[in-house]
Amino acid sequence: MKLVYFAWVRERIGLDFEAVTPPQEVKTISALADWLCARGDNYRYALADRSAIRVARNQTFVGWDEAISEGDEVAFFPPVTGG
Amino acid sequence: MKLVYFAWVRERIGLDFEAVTPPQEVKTISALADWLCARGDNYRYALADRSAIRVARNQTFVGWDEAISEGDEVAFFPPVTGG
Amino acid sequence: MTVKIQKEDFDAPLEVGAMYDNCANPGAVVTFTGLVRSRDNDKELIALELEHYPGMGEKQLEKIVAEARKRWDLQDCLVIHRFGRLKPKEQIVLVACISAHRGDAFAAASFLVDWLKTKAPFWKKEIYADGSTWVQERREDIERAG
Amino acid sequence: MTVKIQKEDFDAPLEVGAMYDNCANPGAVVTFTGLVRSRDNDKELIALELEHYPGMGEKQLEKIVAEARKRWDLQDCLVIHRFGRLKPKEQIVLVACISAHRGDAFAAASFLVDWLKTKAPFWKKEIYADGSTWVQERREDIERAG
Repeated sequence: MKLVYFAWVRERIGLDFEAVTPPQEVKTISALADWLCARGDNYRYALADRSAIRVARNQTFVGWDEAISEGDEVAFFPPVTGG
Repeated sequence: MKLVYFAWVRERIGLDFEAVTPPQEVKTISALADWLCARGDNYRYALADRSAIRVARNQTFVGWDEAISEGDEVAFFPPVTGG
Repeated sequence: MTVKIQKEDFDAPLEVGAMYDNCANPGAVVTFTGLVRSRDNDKELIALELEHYPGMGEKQLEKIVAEARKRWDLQDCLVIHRFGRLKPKEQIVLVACISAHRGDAFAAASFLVDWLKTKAPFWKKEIYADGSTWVQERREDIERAG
Repeated sequence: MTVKIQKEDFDAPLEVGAMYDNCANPGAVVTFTGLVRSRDNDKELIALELEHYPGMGEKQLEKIVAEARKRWDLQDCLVIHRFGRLKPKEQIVLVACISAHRGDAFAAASFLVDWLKTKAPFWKKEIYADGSTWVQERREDIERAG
């Protein structure tokens, strides 16, 4: 599974992207975020306030309870400010 | 007094503009139009349906009951269709 | 704030580019260009003849622009309206509004175009192969301009 | 219908001019150009850094454009969004809509800009002499985009 990070989420985690293999019980994006937070302070710092984070699965906006599967690209980022 | 005509009002009257000296009792644009209609068929043809005509006094939109005076420029034209 | 009534065509990018220098902190530029449509019904238009009221045209455009400046926060705005004989796809009118934020620029540009349709002393005549007709005012335009 | 995400600047008149050929009967052209504002508060901005999500950016822009085409009668439309480091007064975004009538062109352009602000995966960082800050979403933008 490919994880990608943008803006201050990227800066706080310290990575642009990474490949991870979460355990089978991690079935949603919410569970994935919990699993990441357990891996280190940088993830906790970045993902602590979930109301401030938006998520996308395979380049489409989704909710935190979206189911994920192997081979997905999951993105974490702040609310967009383009235009 | 200078009278100016535009679009089909101009075409029906057959003049772009003209100088007139209406009698003193012609005190409003409405009375001026009546006076013009008495002058010939072309004016009656042009000004018959007043709901289809707009008027301006000294280059400002006004109503039919607007008072007029010597030296005014009075314009008769159809509703505008610019833009 | 510029208002022009002219027979010649205009160069929209050049005109809009010239406005930038007047703007301290531009953030949003909205432009509207009105073109001669080749047909509104089954008949092919040969040309549009645009008649205007010289003098009153400029006055009305300036009034409209002053009203827009009162209602919205604009750094600059421009209205150019052509007259004379215009062929399909030729430019008739250009409205451009520059403001800090998009809301003001969109609202002002849209207002200016609506007002042009109902308050600017211009008249359009459509020329077809088999004759010509004066364009009639559209009820929709009157309601839109309020 | 064209969507571009690019680092390079764009030539708005050239881009809009190229759209005319796609239009059978154009009557109204509305463009929006978004520029980098030099200041929103008392501090002078040095630059804006625009980060984007490659791949998802294009997808979202295409979705937004498809939605606009469904809602309004458009003959062509264009969205260009830049990324990278941009200085004050530089162009960030161009939206252009061509339709027969002004109502469709204005509504669609305004809708596209509103949606860009809330649905396109771009993030702005403001660079000042004494540091930098990520721009926060504006509640107003979210409400506007509905």
